[in-house]
Amino acid sequence: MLNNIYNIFFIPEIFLACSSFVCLLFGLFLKKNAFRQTSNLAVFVLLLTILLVYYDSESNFANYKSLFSHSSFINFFKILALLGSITSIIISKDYFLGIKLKNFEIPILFLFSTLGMMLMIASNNLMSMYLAIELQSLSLYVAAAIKRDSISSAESGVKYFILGALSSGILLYGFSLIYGFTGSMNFDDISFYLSKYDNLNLGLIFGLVFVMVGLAFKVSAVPFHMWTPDVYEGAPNSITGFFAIVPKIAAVALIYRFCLVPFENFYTEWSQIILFLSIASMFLGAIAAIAQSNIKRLLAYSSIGHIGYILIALVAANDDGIKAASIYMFSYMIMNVAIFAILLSLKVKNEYLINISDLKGLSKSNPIVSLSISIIMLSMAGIPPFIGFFGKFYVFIAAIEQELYVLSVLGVLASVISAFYYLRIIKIMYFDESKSEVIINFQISFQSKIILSLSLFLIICFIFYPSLLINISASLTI
Amino acid sequence: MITLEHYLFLGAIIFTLGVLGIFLNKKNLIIILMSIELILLSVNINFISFSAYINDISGQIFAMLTLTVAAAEAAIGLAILVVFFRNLGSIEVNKINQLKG
Amino acid sequence: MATSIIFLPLLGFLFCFLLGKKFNYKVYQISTTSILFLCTLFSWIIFIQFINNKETEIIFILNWITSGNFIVDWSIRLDTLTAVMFIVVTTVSACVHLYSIGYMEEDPSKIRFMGYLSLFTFFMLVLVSSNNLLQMFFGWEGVGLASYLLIGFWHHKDSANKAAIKAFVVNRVGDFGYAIGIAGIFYIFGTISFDSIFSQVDRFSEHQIQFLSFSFPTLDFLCFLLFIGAMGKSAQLGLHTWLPDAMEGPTPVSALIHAATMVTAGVFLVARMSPLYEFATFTNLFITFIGAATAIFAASIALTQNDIKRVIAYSTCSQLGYMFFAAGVGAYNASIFHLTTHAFFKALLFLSAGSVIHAMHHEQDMRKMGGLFKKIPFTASMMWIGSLAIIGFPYLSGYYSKESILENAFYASNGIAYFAYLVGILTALLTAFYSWRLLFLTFHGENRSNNKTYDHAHESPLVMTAPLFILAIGSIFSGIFFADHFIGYYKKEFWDNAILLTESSHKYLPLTQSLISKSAVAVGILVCVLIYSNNLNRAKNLSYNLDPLYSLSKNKWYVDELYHKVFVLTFFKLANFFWKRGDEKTIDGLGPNGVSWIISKSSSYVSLFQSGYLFHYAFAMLGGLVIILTWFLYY
Amino acid sequence: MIDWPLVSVIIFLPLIGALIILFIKEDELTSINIKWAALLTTLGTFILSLILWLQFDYSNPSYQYEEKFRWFDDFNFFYHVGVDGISLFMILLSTFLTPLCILASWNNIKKRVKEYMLSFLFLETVMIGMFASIDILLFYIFFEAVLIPMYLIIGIWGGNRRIYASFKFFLYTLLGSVLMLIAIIVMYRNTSSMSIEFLQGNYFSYNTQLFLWLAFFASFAVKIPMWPFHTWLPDAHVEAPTAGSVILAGVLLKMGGYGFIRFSLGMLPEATEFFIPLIMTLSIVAIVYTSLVALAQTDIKKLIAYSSVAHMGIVTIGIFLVNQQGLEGAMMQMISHGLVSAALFLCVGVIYDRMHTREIEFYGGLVQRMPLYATVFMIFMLGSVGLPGTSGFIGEFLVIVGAFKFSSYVVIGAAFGIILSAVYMLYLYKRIIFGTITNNKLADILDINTREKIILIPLAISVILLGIFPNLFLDPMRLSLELIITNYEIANAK
Amino acid sequence: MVLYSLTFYLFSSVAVLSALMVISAKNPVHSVLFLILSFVNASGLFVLLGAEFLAMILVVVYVGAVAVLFLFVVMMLDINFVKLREGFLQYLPFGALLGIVLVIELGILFLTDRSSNIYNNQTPLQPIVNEVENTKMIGQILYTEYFYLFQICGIILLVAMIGSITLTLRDKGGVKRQNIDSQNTVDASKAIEKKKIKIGEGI
Repeated sequence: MLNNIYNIFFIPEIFLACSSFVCLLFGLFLKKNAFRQTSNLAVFVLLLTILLVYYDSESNFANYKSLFSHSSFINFFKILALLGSITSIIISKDYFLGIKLKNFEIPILFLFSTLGMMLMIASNNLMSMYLAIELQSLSLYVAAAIKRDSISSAESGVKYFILGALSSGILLYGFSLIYGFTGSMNFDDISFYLSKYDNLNLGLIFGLVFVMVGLAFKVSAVPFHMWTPDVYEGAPNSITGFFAIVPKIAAVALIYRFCLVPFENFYTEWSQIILFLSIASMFLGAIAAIAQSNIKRLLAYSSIGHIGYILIALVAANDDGIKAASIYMFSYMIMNVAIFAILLSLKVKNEYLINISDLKGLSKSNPIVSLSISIIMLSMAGIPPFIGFFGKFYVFIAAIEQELYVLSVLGVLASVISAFYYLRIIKIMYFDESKSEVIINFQISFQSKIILSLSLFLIICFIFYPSLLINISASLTI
Repeated sequence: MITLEHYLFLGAIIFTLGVLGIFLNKKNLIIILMSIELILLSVNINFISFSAYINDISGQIFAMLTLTVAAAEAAIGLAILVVFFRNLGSIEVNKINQLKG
Repeated sequence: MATSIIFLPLLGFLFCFLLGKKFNYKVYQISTTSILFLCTLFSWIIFIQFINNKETEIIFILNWITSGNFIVDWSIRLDTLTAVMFIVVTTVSACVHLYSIGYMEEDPSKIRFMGYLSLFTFFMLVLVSSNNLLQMFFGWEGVGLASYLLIGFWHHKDSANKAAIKAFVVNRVGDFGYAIGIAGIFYIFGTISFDSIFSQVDRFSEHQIQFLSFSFPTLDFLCFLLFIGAMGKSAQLGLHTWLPDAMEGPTPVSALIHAATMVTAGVFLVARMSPLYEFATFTNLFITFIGAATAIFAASIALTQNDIKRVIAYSTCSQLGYMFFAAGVGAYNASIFHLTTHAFFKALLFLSAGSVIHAMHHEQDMRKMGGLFKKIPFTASMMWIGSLAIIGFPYLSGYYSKESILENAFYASNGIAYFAYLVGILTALLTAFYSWRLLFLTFHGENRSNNKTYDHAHESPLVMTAPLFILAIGSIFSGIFFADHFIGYYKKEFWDNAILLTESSHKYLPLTQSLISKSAVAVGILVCVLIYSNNLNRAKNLSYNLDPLYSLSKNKWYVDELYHKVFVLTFFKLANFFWKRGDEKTIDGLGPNGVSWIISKSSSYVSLFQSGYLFHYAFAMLGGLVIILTWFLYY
Repeated sequence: MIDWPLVSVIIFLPLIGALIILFIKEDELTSINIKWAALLTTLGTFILSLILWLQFDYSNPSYQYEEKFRWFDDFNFFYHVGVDGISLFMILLSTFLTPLCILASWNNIKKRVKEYMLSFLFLETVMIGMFASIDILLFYIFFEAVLIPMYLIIGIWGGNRRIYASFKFFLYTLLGSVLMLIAIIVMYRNTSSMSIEFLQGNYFSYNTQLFLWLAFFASFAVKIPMWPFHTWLPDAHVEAPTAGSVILAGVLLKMGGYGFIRFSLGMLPEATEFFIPLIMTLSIVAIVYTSLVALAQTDIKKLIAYSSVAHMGIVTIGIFLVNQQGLEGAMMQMISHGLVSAALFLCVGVIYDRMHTREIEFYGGLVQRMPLYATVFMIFMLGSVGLPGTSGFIGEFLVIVGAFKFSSYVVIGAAFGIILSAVYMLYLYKRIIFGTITNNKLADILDINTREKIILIPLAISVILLGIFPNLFLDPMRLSLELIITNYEIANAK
Repeated sequence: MVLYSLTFYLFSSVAVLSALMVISAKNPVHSVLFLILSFVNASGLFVLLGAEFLAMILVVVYVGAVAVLFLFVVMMLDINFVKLREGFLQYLPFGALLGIVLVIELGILFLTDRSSNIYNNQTPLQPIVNEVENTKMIGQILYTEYFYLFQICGIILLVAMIGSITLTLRDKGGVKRQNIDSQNTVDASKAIEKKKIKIGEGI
């Protein structure tokens, strides 16, 4: 492609940024149905962005490349994040309308946050990384607190914000150390600088630790996970859905890239941290979820657990690991989309469903829904033949390729523990006899229905034609 | 003779104070926000001293960006705080525990 | 013909079993009985062929199991031993079938009963005609099953069910040995069909086998294992407890299974494996000892029992002891001979007893009988014939066989044989005593039953008396007719290779010994007459004066109680212990339940950790940071 | 040979049936259409699997009817199915028992018939698929997928403590099998192959073998189950509905034995050699211990469940004897146990349907009212006891014969089980069937009806058939087992 | 040199002390003021390091805008300050321990020999006098090399703005706003409507 000035708008991020402004103005000047229209436009914009990412050719405008990198891995995760964004906007639309939260700013915030995520995934420089993270987080902080008249929403906003700010402070401190001890901000330069040394000096190790802690917060790895359950619980369900689906994708991509690009040669150092985070996340995610009665908290812990597995693949740090991470993230996204599509449409006594025990009797009144939930749960638990199994499977392949036997064994043990609470949900739906006839409404818009059936289809039928995804993910380079 | 280490150590102390401010504070959310500012300040000190030491301007750029972001963060933080205050009528950190378990 | 002998009863059984309710019950009774008589006819034809020195014949039917070199066929081995057993089994069985028609007249499940009898006969025939150990085991367990079914035939009676289980389980204990024995034989010989085993015996006479970290002479060891099986089936001392209890079954069953046929399977086994046993020096001593001990032990109990069937049951036990010590000293032919004669007279005794019981409306206690001779003279005379046969009254069948056993014991080189001989004589004395006691109590003296029963006592119908008659003929004449072939002049030609014959020529007891043995019987009779001839007071006084001994005998030496305490109770206690303590407390408690308890506890603990307070969260984050930093600092 | 993909058809036919059922409208009262659809599908599957047997080439020790497609592009994972002598009868067992299960649930499943039938059809697919797969990952997928329908069957249609039991079942077996997953991946890493055939010829280093062996052991020992991993079994059996127990006992337990033969013996011979003493010890403990525990039970199903553990102890002994008699005995014992214990559970189901209790105390004297039932029950009881002439005998005896070569202690242990099995089974039979009816509620209990006859009589016939013509079953499996033994011996001779 | 050191120590000690006061002052207003003090001192340090532009921005933007915003909010929210002070000491031991450990560890990093390989020569840190002054240098690089970052900063600020407005702006229903467009396009005929009113009734 020629370096035509107009081509700059075909850079997905730039396109997205500009379109976000358009959306903002569009929403601002709409009188009626501002929320719905803006959402639709946002979806449209994001779809276009996906196309742009997909057909992306390398373009190098004005130092763009020194800040943002470009690779198949990045594109894959970008598309994943965009898909997640699109689906979560679609599935949450009705919910927002249902709870009368009709600020058109919400899709705009989602757009900006998605933009931040795309930048995060692509960032190739400490500065761009930091700014991208902040762009993403700030939008999310606002989103968490968006239900202004709800205490829990505000509380989740406060918690998310303060802990998030703390974490970015820590992250930033780490950046400063890395910058100071390597003298550069660019990943490639850092990598080049470090390639001269056999082992890291203490300053860099400290920097690495600080950065890792900051990133661990973003992916909500134990012990930096504590915001996750609270924020998931407090935020409106649809926002929680977005939280669960999208930011993790970007954060995971980022932590992968950060470990594997600048610190590629210092595997021993960061792998220790990741190992610790991974084990702690898997087990805490599995154990803590057992005591939950709120389904959003449960999903929060479940996502913490999932992060543990993804980090296993990072510890493996080989091509298989990257493949595993992309497959796992894909399955994770699909499963979360599916489960939130359902949760955002389920009403018990005219309240959106929150307590797990309210699922009681669902299998009688809505057999298809409960079947879907069961399938998603089994998939999350990693029971074949559903997609969740393959995510875990590839992770363990990667781990064993690296001879991480103990870690793998711990991983499967944790998966057994976590299977317990997934099963508990199935149990509540199917095994528990509901005493009184509780009316559970399942109202779902046509679009969400399509999303839901598509994701269920992927969960179930992945096994029949896995090569599509697997070939893509196998070809990813970081 | 003042060397880089002095600045860095200063940064470290302010960083620690900021961090302490976050979790020693039981009552006032605003102090926490200010602690965050302190953390960012310490980072800036680090950046600028490194920048001066290795004679590389990008550190200062980073510090500037950080400042910007810090401002944005402060704005959003305060907005959230206000929302919270409106709901609860208080900004006591102690009272923020509806969500737990 | 041999095939049809075996399978006809099975056909009879299947006819009853599958088409059980299609026809009138008489159809089944008649068909099964006539099938059995047909079998009997065939058996006698075959037997006569063997008397005329027919060659051993093996009829192959079907390959049963092939697993590696473990190859077992369904086949029939037709030799003298089989032929002898055929006549014993079919004759007694036919009689019992016929008898049952009358005896079970009032029972609602006649068809089932006939079916079981036929089934039993089938299994017994399979047992005796098998050409390998496993098929024999099939028959062996099959008769056990039939016995189980028939003992528990009156399944509404709890005691019957208990007895049935006891019989089966005790037999299983024996089979435990038998099964291991078969496995051992296969291990050593690489085959379990008789001819191939016997042809290799010589090679292993010095061979040693390792078992449970001990070294044993191979053949001794294997024979010992097989003998454990035989002990169980033939109710030898230690595993005898089931036999008396088995009398809970209907009397024809006792006659057929627990007197004439099944219980002798052990003897048959030893005889069948005689080429092997010949090399098992130690085991032979053991067999002799056990046989002798059982003989006297059972006889001692029979002295004091009051149940008419139990007396006969113990008597059976005791007679089986005779057979075993005969086998132990190597006189397999004598043993089989006694088996044959015993089958006749013991079946006769049982059926007569059944007839008595039938007459007395299912009263079995001899104390409530007496003076029945007048009422049922035919039965009583049959009983007399049987009793005389068993005590060895000259020229009746028992005389020949028992005498020959004693002779063999006397002349045997076996170290323990002399002991056995003495015991044999003593037992003969006791046998005489209890047999006569039975006769006195039942048929003579004054009537002790209530008058109504007594008045109604009547002679049994023809279907019951005819078998008695047939068996009585057997009891009287089988000795005279067969002695030459079994133990006498023609035995070499007769037995051919069916069993091992050790002694070269027949020897009679020295005159003094002969007199001693005969006088022992006489003494027994005399004592009995003294005690029981007039009334029972003398007996009562005597029992009072000899109390410890009397109680010991009356209570069967407390073996049942001992077993109950040592095995049954222990097992149940252990079972409960394993279940409650082991499974529920330990395995579940520490395993799945324990782990899930820990996890759920830690889950709530972790929830507690998630306090909701910001400063806690921040503290945790910082803590994590500092821990990681510290780790790297000191790493 | 047949040139259409017979095995795949057999595997997926039930699934297709399930899809059809999915679209049959559930009739509130009887759901008769659904039941018939399920029954016909399973019967069709059974008939097809009989073709499998009839066309089976006895002289070929390796897999037949092979189908192989590349599945995953990035690693050597194939859809690779086929049947050899070992899996043939496992498949037959599955296809044979499933229609019976459907029939057995004809009337007693009243709620959610549709889901029930779906579960069973799915279960059948998965079971067959597991036994037919030649690819180790495919095996694993099916192996784990079994948990799903079984979990539902126990949990939805089970007894009072069904939730405890279903969780215990699921998590316990999952715990075992995830370790197997690790082992599978390690194998793949070392060989770049997932073909069972290939892996059986491959020799891993000794230490690797030990670890792999332990991982597989964790999975199969739980599944089979071996002492002390057996405690899920009584719970699951007791709480499952009749048909669930039937499948559980009839087929699922065999998965463990099958796995031991295929993986432990076939792929890890040296480690197997090392661990044989452990297996033997556990098996003997299992036999004696669980037999005794069975004796103390007050619940009929629990008793049978414990007896299953004991019988499976014989199976493990047989397998790890690694000789012709032992292995064939173990296979026979598995088939026999599949029939006998399934039948026993069906028998329990018959009276449970009528009285809704499984307490032994409650019953007694059933023979007075249910003579036919008593007879059939008797046959199965004898099969369980291992009476010669029934299927149970062949397996047990072959194992004892095989064990004599190995160790006398094992022989004693195995044979001891034979005594004890007689004790507890007869004791059970006596308490339920014999005696007089003391419980008034039993006064007008009905004997088995035609449907129940249709279920039980084929089982009875096959139990006896197996006892009298075991070669019918031994012949096809012989060469396949020989192959495994040969490989094992070659490996250990090195 | 000495002066440099002295200035450094002055600025840094005040910065540290005021930072301490920020987190420990009883009155949030004092906290804000101390924060400002701290920032001002830090900006002094920046000057010492030769980063004049940043020093200025820090004072102008931070003190001028952010800190004042804080102050504004503190004042706006009517909070019982004394009560808010309670419980500070409760977790102090743990917190102090953690803080001390952190400082010590960072101290080890910065003050011991093993720490680095980039500054084994103890060169004094002084402003470097360049041909291009600091502000210009920043400007040169910021709008070229880091142009995108600059834009992202803008977006971040936009987001912050949107966020703050969304969260805090209360759109009270019923507030009438002037709509010039509609006023201008109003049709005279529609502006006035005649109605006949019956007697004794309202409209």
